[in-house]
Amino acid sequence: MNNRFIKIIFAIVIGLWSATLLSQGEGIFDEYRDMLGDDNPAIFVIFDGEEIWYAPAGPKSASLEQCDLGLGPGVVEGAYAQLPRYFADVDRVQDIEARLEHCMIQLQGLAPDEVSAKPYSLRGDLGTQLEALVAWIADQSSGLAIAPGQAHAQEKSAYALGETLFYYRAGTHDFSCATCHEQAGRRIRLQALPNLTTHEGAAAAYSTWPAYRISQGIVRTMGWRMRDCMRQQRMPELTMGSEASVALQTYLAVNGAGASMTAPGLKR
Amino acid sequence: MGNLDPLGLTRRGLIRVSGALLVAAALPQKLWSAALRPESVFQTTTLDATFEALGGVPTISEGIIFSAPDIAENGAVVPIRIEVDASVLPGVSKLYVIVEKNPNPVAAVFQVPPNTQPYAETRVKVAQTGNLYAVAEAEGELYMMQRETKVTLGGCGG
Amino acid sequence: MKTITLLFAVMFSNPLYADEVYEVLLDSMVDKNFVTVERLKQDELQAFCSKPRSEKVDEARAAELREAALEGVPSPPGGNYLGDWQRGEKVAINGKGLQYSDDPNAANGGNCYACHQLDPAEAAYGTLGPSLSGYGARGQSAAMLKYTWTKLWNTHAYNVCSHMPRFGAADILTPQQLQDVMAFLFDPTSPVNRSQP
Amino acid sequence: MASRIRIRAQLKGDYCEVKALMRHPMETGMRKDQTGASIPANFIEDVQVVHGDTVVMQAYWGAAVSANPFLGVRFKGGTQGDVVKVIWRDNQGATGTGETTIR
Repeated sequence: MNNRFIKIIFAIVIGLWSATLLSQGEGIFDEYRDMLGDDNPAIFVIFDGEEIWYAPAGPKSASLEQCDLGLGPGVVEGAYAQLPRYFADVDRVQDIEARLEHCMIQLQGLAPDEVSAKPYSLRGDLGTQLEALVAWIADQSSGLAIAPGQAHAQEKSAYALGETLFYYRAGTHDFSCATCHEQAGRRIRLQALPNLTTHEGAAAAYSTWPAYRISQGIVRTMGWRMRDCMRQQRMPELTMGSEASVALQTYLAVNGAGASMTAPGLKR
Repeated sequence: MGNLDPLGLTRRGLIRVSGALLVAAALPQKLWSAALRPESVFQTTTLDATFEALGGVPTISEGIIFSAPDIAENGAVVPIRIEVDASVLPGVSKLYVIVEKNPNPVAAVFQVPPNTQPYAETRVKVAQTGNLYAVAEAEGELYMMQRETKVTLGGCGG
Repeated sequence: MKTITLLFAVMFSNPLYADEVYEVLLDSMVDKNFVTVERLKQDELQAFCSKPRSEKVDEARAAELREAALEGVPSPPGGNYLGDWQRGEKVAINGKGLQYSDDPNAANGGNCYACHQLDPAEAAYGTLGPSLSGYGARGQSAAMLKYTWTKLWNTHAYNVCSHMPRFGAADILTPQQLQDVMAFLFDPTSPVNRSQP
Repeated sequence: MASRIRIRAQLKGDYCEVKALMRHPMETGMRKDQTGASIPANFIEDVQVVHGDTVVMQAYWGAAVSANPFLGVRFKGGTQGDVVKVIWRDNQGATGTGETTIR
């Protein structure tokens, strides 16, 4: 009798062990990531972003040096880590892209639809100016703790809205962000999915965007990440810097607050 | 195999090529290299045709330490590293990176001058799961090592 | 850009509140190709299930939704549950369909591999859903066929607020595609039912 | 235009290891852009690593080398402070150069 008993225990142990292995999708690509090493082509995009920041442009042929990213006009170091945050001059919570668009319109005199005409690179592009700017600005917060604004009432309501959006199920497939990002150790195919409702999961995700995507050869921003996830959820197109996009990013930033920014990262 | 010169040209081509090498030494590096790109090697579309263009089917050699990930997160960027143990396989003058199931299997050719280690590291596109080959040419003979890399459909599959 | 300043304590299932979220989404999204903002409007089930998995639901309401889902499930064309497993495998692998980046005229995929293990030899499978390897071992009793068909058609007929799409009820897959997926699961010769690699 | 090659050259034991990262799209010519128009082939065809005035590596590449390509090379005879250059030429005739000193 008891060797049958042992066989059962053995089967359970194997079951548990393989279950944990199966659910830890991350380990599968360790060898691949090690061989890639730390040579991240984002370095080139960071150089470009810096050049664009200082280059006069637009009808007013002004640079972006007077742009206030939240720490005062022209202060870039550490600014990304404290976004999204409330800006009194526009009476709204903004992410990096919404804020840069604002500066391009105010300081450089560019028309709103001109600035937002092509927010993200399309297949075959080498990267937009906004993506390069965000890459450099995020790099200027590398190593600093994520600390989004949460003092202002609108910052709190952005978080609350972001959390509700996170669970909002709609569209042909009834998906929400939570469908894929609410549990630990899960993956889609071999793509590990951070649990964004926890500090570790949100920190792992929020701290590594913007990121160079090896599959596209382009640095992609967190705003793009929100939009592309919505696309795969079978939702309509999420507008860059929109209230829903900013709220979702606020939800992630607050959940991940305290962790160090390590962007631009390197992603599939 | 012996009479085929390293660039896979005919014997007559060999004389013309070695002549070019002498002249080339005086040219600025850029022009010199353009003249000598082994175009035929990059045109082949099957593994057999590729080995033929190289000069024959290489023999397996343990001297070639060929590193490639068992599974690649994305086929667009697959890191590979070729390191030849000169004590086992001396006199390597050329290294090839071959991706069997790519439209054109030869991804890269490395001409290794005498004072340079028989070593090369780069990143290649792998169209689909399949074999990768590191081929080394030493004293007119061809050797190889093979690795299989699995390329998966990444992301949400859409 | 309307500013929502009234939101403080969040009540997930507060219908009034849900409308404001809908307004923000309408403000924040635009139609793209064949996908319109119409998709943002929640039906009763979506609104009811827009909550963390851990949050308990109003059982009575859940029972009503389960009943309604069950009632809506048609029997398969010609009464046969099983189609062609080779076609079913393609449906399981295909992750496209109904995204604004997809061709609206192409057949939709089921993307089953995104969340489930199926053919044990295929390493690129997801773990959001349970493994379905060896599903055929459950046998092809009328009850088992009906359960699986119903589960695929509208998972909420059994498990209200499951995160699997309503492949039949939401017109993602055609009845024929669903018969093929059923074959892929049940047919003994299907790779799903091969022994472990 | 910001520098298009990032090079690191480090002495390691009896050889110098050069790691170069080059900014280039490496288009195969088989891809289509968003509007469906095909993107013309544009890839680095040859790369040289030059130490002083000797070529320490001559590489010929096809379109299957990844975008923003990486090259790792090891050669003997380099000493600290020597100049190491990397030069590439692509199928459209564009060139890129970069240099560093051995650490």
